[in-house]
Amino acid sequence: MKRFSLADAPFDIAPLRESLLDHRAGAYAGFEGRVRDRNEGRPVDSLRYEAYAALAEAEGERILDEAMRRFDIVQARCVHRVGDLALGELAVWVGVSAGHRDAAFAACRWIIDEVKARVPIWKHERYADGVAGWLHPDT
Amino acid sequence: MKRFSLADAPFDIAPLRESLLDHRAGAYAGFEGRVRDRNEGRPVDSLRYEAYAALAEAEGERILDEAMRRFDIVQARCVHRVGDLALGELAVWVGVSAGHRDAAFAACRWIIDEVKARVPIWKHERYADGVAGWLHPDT
Amino acid sequence: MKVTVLYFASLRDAAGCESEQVETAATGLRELYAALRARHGFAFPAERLRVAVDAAFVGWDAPLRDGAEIAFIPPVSGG
Amino acid sequence: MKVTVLYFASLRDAAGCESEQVETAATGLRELYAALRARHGFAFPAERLRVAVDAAFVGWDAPLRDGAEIAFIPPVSGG
Repeated sequence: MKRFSLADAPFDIAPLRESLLDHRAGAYAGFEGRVRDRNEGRPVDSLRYEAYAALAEAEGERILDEAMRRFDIVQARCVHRVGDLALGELAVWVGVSAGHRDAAFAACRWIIDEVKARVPIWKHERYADGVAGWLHPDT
Repeated sequence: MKRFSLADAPFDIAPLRESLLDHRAGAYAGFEGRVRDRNEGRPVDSLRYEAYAALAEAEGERILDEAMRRFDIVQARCVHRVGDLALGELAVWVGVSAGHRDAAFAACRWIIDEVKARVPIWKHERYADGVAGWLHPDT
Repeated sequence: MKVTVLYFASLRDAAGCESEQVETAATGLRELYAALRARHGFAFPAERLRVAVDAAFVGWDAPLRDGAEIAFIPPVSGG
Repeated sequence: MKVTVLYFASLRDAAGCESEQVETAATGLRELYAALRARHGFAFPAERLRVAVDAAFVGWDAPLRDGAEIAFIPPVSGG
Protein backbone atom coordinates (compact mmCIF):
# COMPACT_ATOMS: atom_id res chain seq x y z
CA MET A 1 0.00 0.00 0.00
CA LYS A 2 1.22 3.48 -0.82
CA ARG A 3 0.92 5.71 2.23
CA PHE A 4 1.32 9.08 0.50
CA SER A 5 -0.41 10.27 -2.63
CA LEU A 6 -1.27 13.35 -4.62
CA ALA A 7 -4.88 13.92 -5.70
CA ASP A 8 -5.77 16.15 -8.64
CA ALA A 9 -9.46 16.26 -7.68
CA PRO A 10 -11.45 16.35 -4.43
CA PHE A 11 -11.11 13.07 -2.53
CA ASP A 12 -13.17 11.28 0.09
CA ILE A 13 -11.56 10.84 3.51
CA ALA A 14 -13.91 8.09 4.78
CA PRO A 15 -12.45 5.08 2.88
CA LEU A 16 -8.91 6.29 3.61
CA ARG A 17 -9.67 6.47 7.33
CA GLU A 18 -11.31 3.04 7.20
CA SER A 19 -8.13 1.58 5.73
CA LEU A 20 -6.19 2.62 8.85
CA LEU A 21 -8.41 0.93 11.41
CA ASP A 22 -8.00 -2.49 12.90
CA HIS A 23 -8.62 -4.06 16.29
CA ARG A 24 -5.20 -3.11 17.62
CA ALA A 25 -5.93 0.55 16.90
CA GLY A 26 -7.47 2.08 20.01
CA ALA A 27 -6.66 5.59 18.84
CA TYR A 28 -6.97 7.51 15.59
CA ALA A 29 -5.75 11.07 15.05
CA GLY A 30 -6.59 12.96 11.89
CA PHE A 31 -5.60 16.31 10.47
CA GLU A 32 -7.21 18.27 7.66
CA GLY A 33 -5.81 21.42 6.11
CA ARG A 34 -8.35 23.52 4.23
CA VAL A 35 -8.23 26.63 2.08
CA ARG A 36 -8.82 29.63 4.32
CA ASP A 37 -10.50 32.84 3.23
CA ARG A 38 -7.43 34.86 4.17
CA ASN A 39 -3.66 34.55 4.45
CA GLU A 40 -1.96 36.83 6.95
CA GLY A 41 -4.98 39.12 6.94
CA ARG A 42 -5.28 39.33 3.16
CA PRO A 43 -8.57 38.06 1.62
CA VAL A 44 -7.88 35.07 -0.62
CA ASP A 45 -10.02 34.41 -3.70
CA SER A 46 -8.70 31.05 -4.78
CA LEU A 47 -5.65 28.91 -4.67
CA ARG A 48 -3.69 26.46 -6.73
CA TYR A 49 -1.19 23.81 -5.66
CA GLU A 50 1.47 22.51 -7.98
CA ALA A 51 3.86 19.68 -7.31
CA TYR A 52 6.97 18.13 -8.75
CA ALA A 53 4.91 14.96 -8.80
CA ALA A 54 7.59 12.26 -9.05
CA LEU A 55 9.70 13.78 -6.27
CA ALA A 56 6.70 14.75 -4.12
CA GLU A 57 5.41 11.19 -4.16
CA ALA A 58 8.82 9.75 -3.32
CA GLU A 59 9.50 12.26 -0.53
CA GLY A 60 5.97 11.92 0.87
CA GLU A 61 6.36 8.14 0.97
CA ARG A 62 9.71 8.55 2.72
CA ILE A 63 8.10 10.73 5.41
CA LEU A 64 5.33 8.20 6.04
CA ASP A 65 7.84 5.33 6.18
CA GLU A 66 9.91 7.33 8.67
CA ALA A 67 6.80 7.94 10.79
CA MET A 68 6.12 4.19 10.88
CA ARG A 69 9.61 3.64 12.29
CA ARG A 70 9.74 6.64 14.66
CA PHE A 71 6.37 6.20 16.38
CA ASP A 72 4.54 3.26 17.94
CA ILE A 73 1.67 3.40 15.44
CA VAL A 74 -0.42 0.89 13.52
CA GLN A 75 -0.84 2.69 10.21
CA ALA A 76 -0.55 6.17 8.65
CA ARG A 77 -1.54 7.86 5.39
CA CYS A 78 -1.46 11.29 3.81
CA VAL A 79 -3.08 12.74 0.69
CA HIS A 80 -2.28 16.19 -0.72
CA ARG A 81 -4.36 17.98 -3.36
CA VAL A 82 -2.86 19.57 -6.44
CA GLY A 83 -4.59 21.83 -8.97
CA ASP A 84 -7.20 24.54 -8.42
CA LEU A 85 -8.96 24.63 -5.04
CA ALA A 86 -11.93 26.71 -3.95
CA LEU A 87 -12.28 28.36 -0.54
CA GLY A 88 -12.96 25.77 2.15
CA GLU A 89 -11.75 22.85 0.06
CA LEU A 90 -9.61 20.15 1.60
CA ALA A 91 -5.93 20.66 0.70
CA VAL A 92 -4.23 17.97 2.77
CA TRP A 93 -5.30 15.09 4.99
CA VAL A 94 -3.23 13.05 7.45
CA GLY A 95 -4.57 10.03 9.32
CA VAL A 96 -2.76 7.90 11.91
CA SER A 97 -3.98 4.89 13.88
CA ALA A 98 -2.18 3.59 16.95
CA GLY A 99 -2.66 1.54 20.09
CA HIS A 100 -2.68 4.68 22.23
CA ARG A 101 -3.37 8.37 21.74
CA ASP A 102 0.11 9.70 22.57
CA ALA A 103 1.66 8.07 19.53
CA ALA A 104 -1.33 8.83 17.29
CA PHE A 105 -1.21 12.58 18.05
CA ALA A 106 2.59 12.83 17.94
CA ALA A 107 2.89 11.01 14.61
CA CYS A 108 0.02 12.95 13.01
CA ARG A 109 1.59 16.25 13.98
CA TRP A 110 5.06 15.17 12.88
CA ILE A 111 3.81 14.01 9.48
CA ILE A 112 2.00 17.25 8.62
CA ASP A 113 5.02 19.30 9.75
CA GLU A 114 7.42 17.23 7.64
CA VAL A 115 5.12 17.27 4.60
CA LYS A 116 4.90 21.05 4.79
CA ALA A 117 8.67 21.37 5.16
CA ARG A 118 9.95 18.77 2.71
CA VAL A 119 7.50 17.81 -0.02
CA PRO A 120 7.94 19.79 -3.28
CA ILE A 121 4.47 21.32 -3.51
CA TRP A 122 3.88 25.02 -4.03
CA LYS A 123 0.90 27.19 -3.27
CA HIS A 124 -0.20 29.90 -5.68
CA GLU A 125 -2.69 32.34 -4.18
CA ARG A 126 -4.95 34.83 -5.89
CA TYR A 127 -6.07 37.61 -3.60
CA ALA A 128 -9.35 39.53 -3.73
CA ASP A 129 -7.39 42.65 -4.77
CA GLY A 130 -6.28 40.92 -7.99
CA VAL A 131 -2.69 40.29 -6.96
CA ALA A 132 -1.45 36.70 -7.29
CA GLY A 133 1.77 34.94 -6.51
CA TRP A 134 3.68 31.89 -5.39
CA LEU A 135 4.35 31.30 -1.71
CA HIS A 136 7.99 30.58 -0.94
CA PRO A 137 8.29 30.76 2.85
CA ASP A 138 11.54 31.96 4.38
CA THR A 139 11.89 29.09 6.81
CA MET B 1 -25.43 24.25 19.91
CA LYS B 2 -24.40 21.70 22.49
CA ARG B 3 -20.73 20.83 22.07
CA PHE B 4 -20.67 17.65 24.16
CA SER B 5 -23.09 14.77 24.03
CA LEU B 6 -23.54 11.14 24.99
CA ALA B 7 -24.70 8.67 22.34
CA ASP B 8 -26.38 5.38 23.24
CA ALA B 9 -25.97 3.97 19.72
CA PRO B 10 -23.29 4.17 16.99
CA PHE B 11 -23.07 7.66 15.53
CA ASP B 12 -21.83 9.11 12.27
CA ILE B 13 -18.83 11.42 12.47
CA ALA B 14 -19.24 13.05 9.05
CA PRO B 15 -22.09 15.50 9.84
CA LEU B 16 -20.46 16.40 13.17
CA ARG B 17 -17.20 17.22 11.42
CA GLU B 18 -19.07 19.23 8.80
CA SER B 19 -20.64 21.33 11.53
CA LEU B 20 -17.16 22.49 12.63
CA LEU B 21 -15.96 23.75 9.29
CA ASP B 22 -16.14 27.28 7.96
CA HIS B 23 -13.93 29.47 5.82
CA ARG B 24 -11.92 30.73 8.77
CA ALA B 25 -10.98 27.16 9.66
CA GLY B 26 -7.74 26.31 7.89
CA ALA B 27 -7.08 23.40 10.21
CA TYR B 28 -9.11 20.54 11.61
CA ALA B 29 -7.82 17.99 14.13
CA GLY B 30 -9.85 14.95 15.04
CA PHE B 31 -9.45 12.15 17.54
CA GLU B 32 -11.24 8.81 17.69
CA GLY B 33 -11.00 6.32 20.51
CA ARG B 34 -12.03 2.79 19.59
CA VAL B 35 -12.49 -0.47 21.46
CA ARG B 36 -9.21 -2.37 21.32
CA ASP B 37 -8.90 -6.14 21.26
CA ARG B 38 -6.77 -6.07 24.39
CA ASN B 39 -6.17 -4.01 27.51
CA GLU B 40 -2.71 -4.23 29.05
CA GLY B 41 -2.06 -7.45 27.18
CA ARG B 42 -5.34 -9.12 28.17
CA PRO B 43 -7.69 -10.11 25.31
CA VAL B 44 -10.95 -8.15 25.53
CA ASP B 45 -14.24 -9.67 24.38
CA SER B 46 -16.56 -6.72 24.71
CA LEU B 47 -17.05 -3.55 26.62
CA ARG B 48 -19.73 -1.41 28.12
CA TYR B 49 -19.68 2.27 29.07
CA GLU B 50 -21.99 3.70 31.67
CA ALA B 51 -22.40 7.33 32.58
CA TYR B 52 -23.97 9.49 35.22
CA ALA B 53 -25.71 11.14 32.31
CA ALA B 54 -26.82 14.47 33.79
CA LEU B 55 -23.42 15.16 35.33
CA ALA B 56 -21.47 13.78 32.36
CA GLU B 57 -23.29 16.10 29.97
CA ALA B 58 -22.77 19.12 32.21
CA GLU B 59 -19.09 18.36 32.85
CA GLY B 60 -18.46 17.56 29.16
CA GLU B 61 -20.04 20.86 28.13
CA ARG B 62 -17.89 22.66 30.70
CA ILE B 63 -14.72 21.10 29.22
CA LEU B 64 -15.67 22.15 25.69
CA ASP B 65 -16.52 25.68 26.83
CA GLU B 66 -13.17 25.88 28.61
CA ALA B 67 -11.41 24.72 25.43
CA MET B 68 -13.12 27.52 23.45
CA ARG B 69 -11.68 30.05 25.90
CA ARG B 70 -8.22 28.49 26.35
CA PHE B 71 -7.33 27.94 22.69
CA ASP B 72 -7.51 30.05 19.55
CA ILE B 73 -10.02 27.75 17.84
CA VAL B 74 -13.12 28.19 15.70
CA GLN B 75 -15.28 25.33 16.99
CA ALA B 76 -15.04 22.08 18.96
CA ARG B 77 -17.27 19.09 19.70
CA CYS B 78 -17.09 15.75 21.47
CA VAL B 79 -19.38 12.73 21.53
CA HIS B 80 -18.96 9.77 23.89
CA ARG B 81 -20.72 6.42 23.49
CA VAL B 82 -22.52 4.70 26.34
CA GLY B 83 -23.93 1.16 26.40
CA ASP B 84 -22.54 -2.04 24.88
CA LEU B 85 -19.77 -1.71 22.31
CA ALA B 86 -18.21 -4.36 20.09
CA LEU B 87 -14.50 -4.64 19.30
CA GLY B 88 -13.39 -1.88 16.96
CA GLU B 89 -16.43 0.32 17.64
CA LEU B 90 -16.04 4.04 18.10
CA ALA B 91 -16.13 4.97 21.81
CA VAL B 92 -15.31 8.67 21.71
CA TRP B 93 -14.81 11.33 19.06
CA VAL B 94 -13.31 14.81 19.41
CA GLY B 95 -13.20 17.35 16.58
CA VAL B 96 -11.65 20.82 16.61
CA SER B 97 -11.44 23.42 13.87
CA ALA B 98 -9.08 26.39 14.04
CA GLY B 99 -7.31 28.96 11.92
CA HIS B 100 -4.01 27.14 12.34
CA ARG B 101 -2.85 23.65 13.19
CA ASP B 102 -1.06 24.44 16.48
CA ALA B 103 -4.29 25.39 18.22
CA ALA B 104 -6.31 22.61 16.54
CA PHE B 105 -3.92 19.88 17.73
CA ALA B 106 -3.43 21.36 21.21
CA ALA B 107 -7.15 21.79 21.87
CA CYS B 108 -8.04 18.35 20.51
CA ARG B 109 -5.48 16.70 22.77
CA TRP B 110 -6.50 18.76 25.78
CA ILE B 111 -10.19 17.93 25.32
CA ILE B 112 -9.70 14.16 25.15
CA ASP B 113 -7.38 14.26 28.18
CA GLU B 114 -9.89 16.29 30.22
CA VAL B 115 -12.83 14.13 29.15
CA LYS B 116 -10.98 11.00 30.23
CA ALA B 117 -10.03 12.57 33.55
CA ARG B 118 -13.21 14.41 34.53
CA VAL B 119 -16.37 13.12 32.87
CA PRO B 120 -18.26 10.53 34.96
CA ILE B 121 -18.21 7.63 32.51
CA TRP B 122 -17.05 4.15 33.47
CA LYS B 123 -15.77 1.30 31.35
CA HIS B 124 -16.79 -2.27 32.09
CA GLU B 125 -14.67 -4.85 30.28
CA ARG B 126 -15.34 -8.53 29.70
CA TYR B 127 -12.18 -10.48 28.97
CA ALA B 128 -11.85 -13.57 26.80
CA ASP B 129 -11.06 -15.62 29.94
CA GLY B 130 -14.54 -14.86 31.31
CA VAL B 131 -13.48 -12.33 33.94
CA ALA B 132 -15.25 -8.97 33.88
CA GLY B 133 -14.96 -5.79 35.85
CA TRP B 134 -15.12 -2.04 36.13
CA LEU B 135 -12.08 0.06 35.37
CA HIS B 136 -11.26 2.57 38.08
CA PRO B 137 -7.80 3.90 37.24
CA ASP B 138 -5.48 4.95 40.05
CA THR B 139 -4.60 8.31 38.54
CA MET C 1 -32.81 14.28 57.04
CA LYS C 2 -33.59 12.27 53.93
CA VAL C 3 -31.38 12.20 50.82
CA THR C 4 -31.21 10.13 47.64
CA VAL C 5 -27.88 8.48 46.93
CA LEU C 6 -26.93 7.35 43.41
CA TYR C 7 -24.43 4.55 42.80
CA PHE C 8 -22.37 3.93 39.68
CA ALA C 9 -20.01 1.27 38.39
CA SER C 10 -18.34 -0.80 41.15
CA LEU C 11 -20.16 1.16 43.89
CA ARG C 12 -23.47 0.10 42.34
CA ASP C 13 -22.32 -3.52 42.20
CA ALA C 14 -21.32 -3.35 45.88
CA ALA C 15 -24.52 -1.58 46.96
CA GLY C 16 -26.68 -3.88 44.84
CA CYS C 17 -28.84 -0.96 43.67
CA GLU C 18 -28.66 2.11 41.44
CA SER C 19 -29.95 4.43 44.13
CA GLU C 20 -31.47 4.46 47.55
CA GLN C 21 -33.31 6.80 49.87
CA VAL C 22 -31.25 7.29 53.00
CA GLU C 23 -32.47 8.64 56.33
CA THR C 24 -29.32 10.06 57.88
CA ALA C 25 -28.12 12.01 60.88
CA ALA C 26 -24.77 12.70 59.18
CA THR C 27 -23.60 16.30 59.44
CA GLY C 28 -21.66 16.24 56.18
CA LEU C 29 -20.82 14.33 53.03
CA ARG C 30 -17.77 12.61 54.53
CA GLU C 31 -19.76 11.29 57.44
CA LEU C 32 -22.56 10.13 55.11
CA TYR C 33 -20.06 8.28 52.90
CA ALA C 34 -18.39 6.67 55.91
CA ALA C 35 -21.76 5.30 57.05
CA LEU C 36 -22.66 3.98 53.58
CA ARG C 37 -19.19 2.52 53.12
CA ALA C 38 -19.54 0.60 56.38
CA ARG C 39 -22.98 -0.68 55.37
CA HIS C 40 -22.14 -1.73 51.76
CA GLY C 41 -18.45 -2.54 52.07
CA PHE C 42 -17.25 -0.03 49.46
CA ALA C 43 -13.57 -0.51 48.65
CA PHE C 44 -12.74 3.18 48.07
CA PRO C 45 -11.72 5.57 50.82
CA ALA C 46 -13.32 9.01 50.37
CA GLU C 47 -9.99 10.40 49.12
CA ARG C 48 -10.32 8.37 45.91
CA LEU C 49 -13.82 9.66 45.18
CA ARG C 50 -15.36 12.88 43.98
CA VAL C 51 -18.79 13.88 45.15
CA ALA C 52 -21.72 15.51 43.35
CA VAL C 53 -24.89 17.07 44.71
CA ASP C 54 -27.87 17.53 42.40
CA ALA C 55 -25.78 16.64 39.34
CA ALA C 56 -22.98 19.13 40.03
CA PHE C 57 -19.53 18.40 41.44
CA VAL C 58 -19.05 19.91 44.89
CA GLY C 59 -16.32 19.90 47.51
CA TRP C 60 -16.55 17.37 50.34
CA ASP C 61 -17.29 20.29 52.68
CA ALA C 62 -20.47 21.27 50.82
CA PRO C 63 -23.56 21.29 53.08
CA LEU C 64 -25.86 18.30 53.28
CA ARG C 65 -29.44 19.37 52.51
CA ASP C 66 -32.67 17.49 53.01
CA GLY C 67 -33.94 16.13 49.69
CA ALA C 68 -30.56 16.39 47.94
CA GLU C 69 -29.50 13.87 45.27
CA ILE C 70 -25.97 12.77 46.10
CA ALA C 71 -23.52 10.74 44.03
CA PHE C 72 -20.15 9.43 45.12
CA ILE C 73 -18.06 9.28 41.96
CA PRO C 74 -15.44 6.52 41.75
CA PRO C 75 -12.41 7.04 39.46
CA VAL C 76 -13.71 7.48 35.92
CA SER C 77 -12.59 5.47 32.88
CA GLY C 78 -14.23 6.96 29.80
CA GLY C 79 -12.44 7.65 26.53
CA MET D 1 27.27 17.78 -21.62
CA LYS D 2 23.48 17.97 -22.06
CA VAL D 3 21.02 17.97 -19.16
CA THR D 4 17.29 18.62 -18.77
CA VAL D 5 16.34 21.25 -16.20
CA LEU D 6 12.84 21.36 -14.68
CA TYR D 7 11.36 24.60 -13.30
CA PHE D 8 8.60 24.94 -10.74
CA ALA D 9 6.56 27.75 -9.20
CA SER D 10 8.27 31.15 -9.35
CA LEU D 11 11.34 29.70 -11.08
CA ARG D 12 9.08 28.51 -13.91
CA ASP D 13 7.47 31.94 -14.16
CA ALA D 14 10.92 33.55 -14.36
CA ALA D 15 12.27 31.01 -16.87
CA GLY D 16 9.08 31.16 -18.96
CA CYS D 17 9.09 27.39 -19.44
CA GLU D 18 8.52 24.17 -17.49
CA SER D 19 11.76 22.62 -18.61
CA GLU D 20 14.61 23.11 -21.00
CA GLN D 21 17.49 21.15 -22.49
CA VAL D 22 20.73 22.80 -21.50
CA GLU D 23 24.12 22.29 -23.13
CA THR D 24 26.53 23.12 -20.35
CA ALA D 25 30.22 23.12 -19.51
CA ALA D 26 29.46 23.50 -15.78
CA THR D 27 31.45 21.18 -13.55
CA GLY D 28 28.81 21.00 -10.81
CA LEU D 29 25.26 21.84 -9.78
CA ARG D 30 26.21 25.17 -8.20
CA GLU D 31 27.93 26.35 -11.32
CA LEU D 32 24.98 25.20 -13.47
CA TYR D 33 22.52 27.07 -11.25
CA ALA D 34 24.65 30.22 -11.30
CA ALA D 35 24.62 30.19 -15.11
CA LEU D 36 20.85 29.64 -15.30
CA ARG D 37 20.24 32.25 -12.63
CA ALA D 38 22.19 34.80 -14.64
CA ARG D 39 20.27 33.90 -17.82
CA HIS D 40 16.74 33.89 -16.32
CA GLY D 41 17.12 36.36 -13.47
CA PHE D 42 16.10 33.94 -10.70
CA ALA D 43 15.64 35.74 -7.38
CA PHE D 44 16.89 32.91 -5.16
CA PRO D 45 20.54 32.38 -4.24
CA ALA D 46 21.47 28.68 -4.28
CA GLU D 47 21.44 28.61 -0.45
CA ARG D 48 17.64 29.01 -0.47
CA LEU D 49 17.11 26.10 -2.86
CA ARG D 50 17.33 22.36 -2.68
CA VAL D 51 18.36 20.38 -5.72
CA ALA D 52 17.15 17.09 -7.15
CA VAL D 53 18.64 14.84 -9.80
CA ASP D 54 16.42 12.29 -11.54
CA ALA D 55 13.59 12.90 -9.06
CA ALA D 56 15.67 12.38 -5.92
CA PHE D 57 17.03 15.06 -3.59
CA VAL D 58 20.83 15.25 -3.71
CA GLY D 59 23.49 17.44 -2.12
CA TRP D 60 24.81 20.38 -4.12
CA ASP D 61 28.08 18.47 -4.44
CA ALA D 62 26.48 15.56 -6.32
CA PRO D 63 28.11 14.89 -9.72
CA LEU D 64 26.63 16.36 -12.90
CA ARG D 65 25.96 13.58 -15.42
CA ASP D 66 25.16 13.81 -19.11
CA GLY D 67 21.42 13.19 -19.65
CA ALA D 68 20.45 13.93 -16.03
CA GLU D 69 17.10 15.53 -15.18
CA ILE D 70 17.79 18.33 -12.74
CA ALA D 71 15.36 20.39 -10.66
CA PHE D 72 16.16 23.39 -8.50
CA ILE D 73 13.56 23.36 -5.72
CA PRO D 74 12.46 26.73 -4.35
CA PRO D 75 11.07 26.88 -0.78
CA VAL D 76 7.98 24.68 -0.65
CA SER D 77 4.52 25.76 0.55
CA GLY D 78 2.29 22.71 0.59
CA GLY D 79 -0.07 21.83 3.44
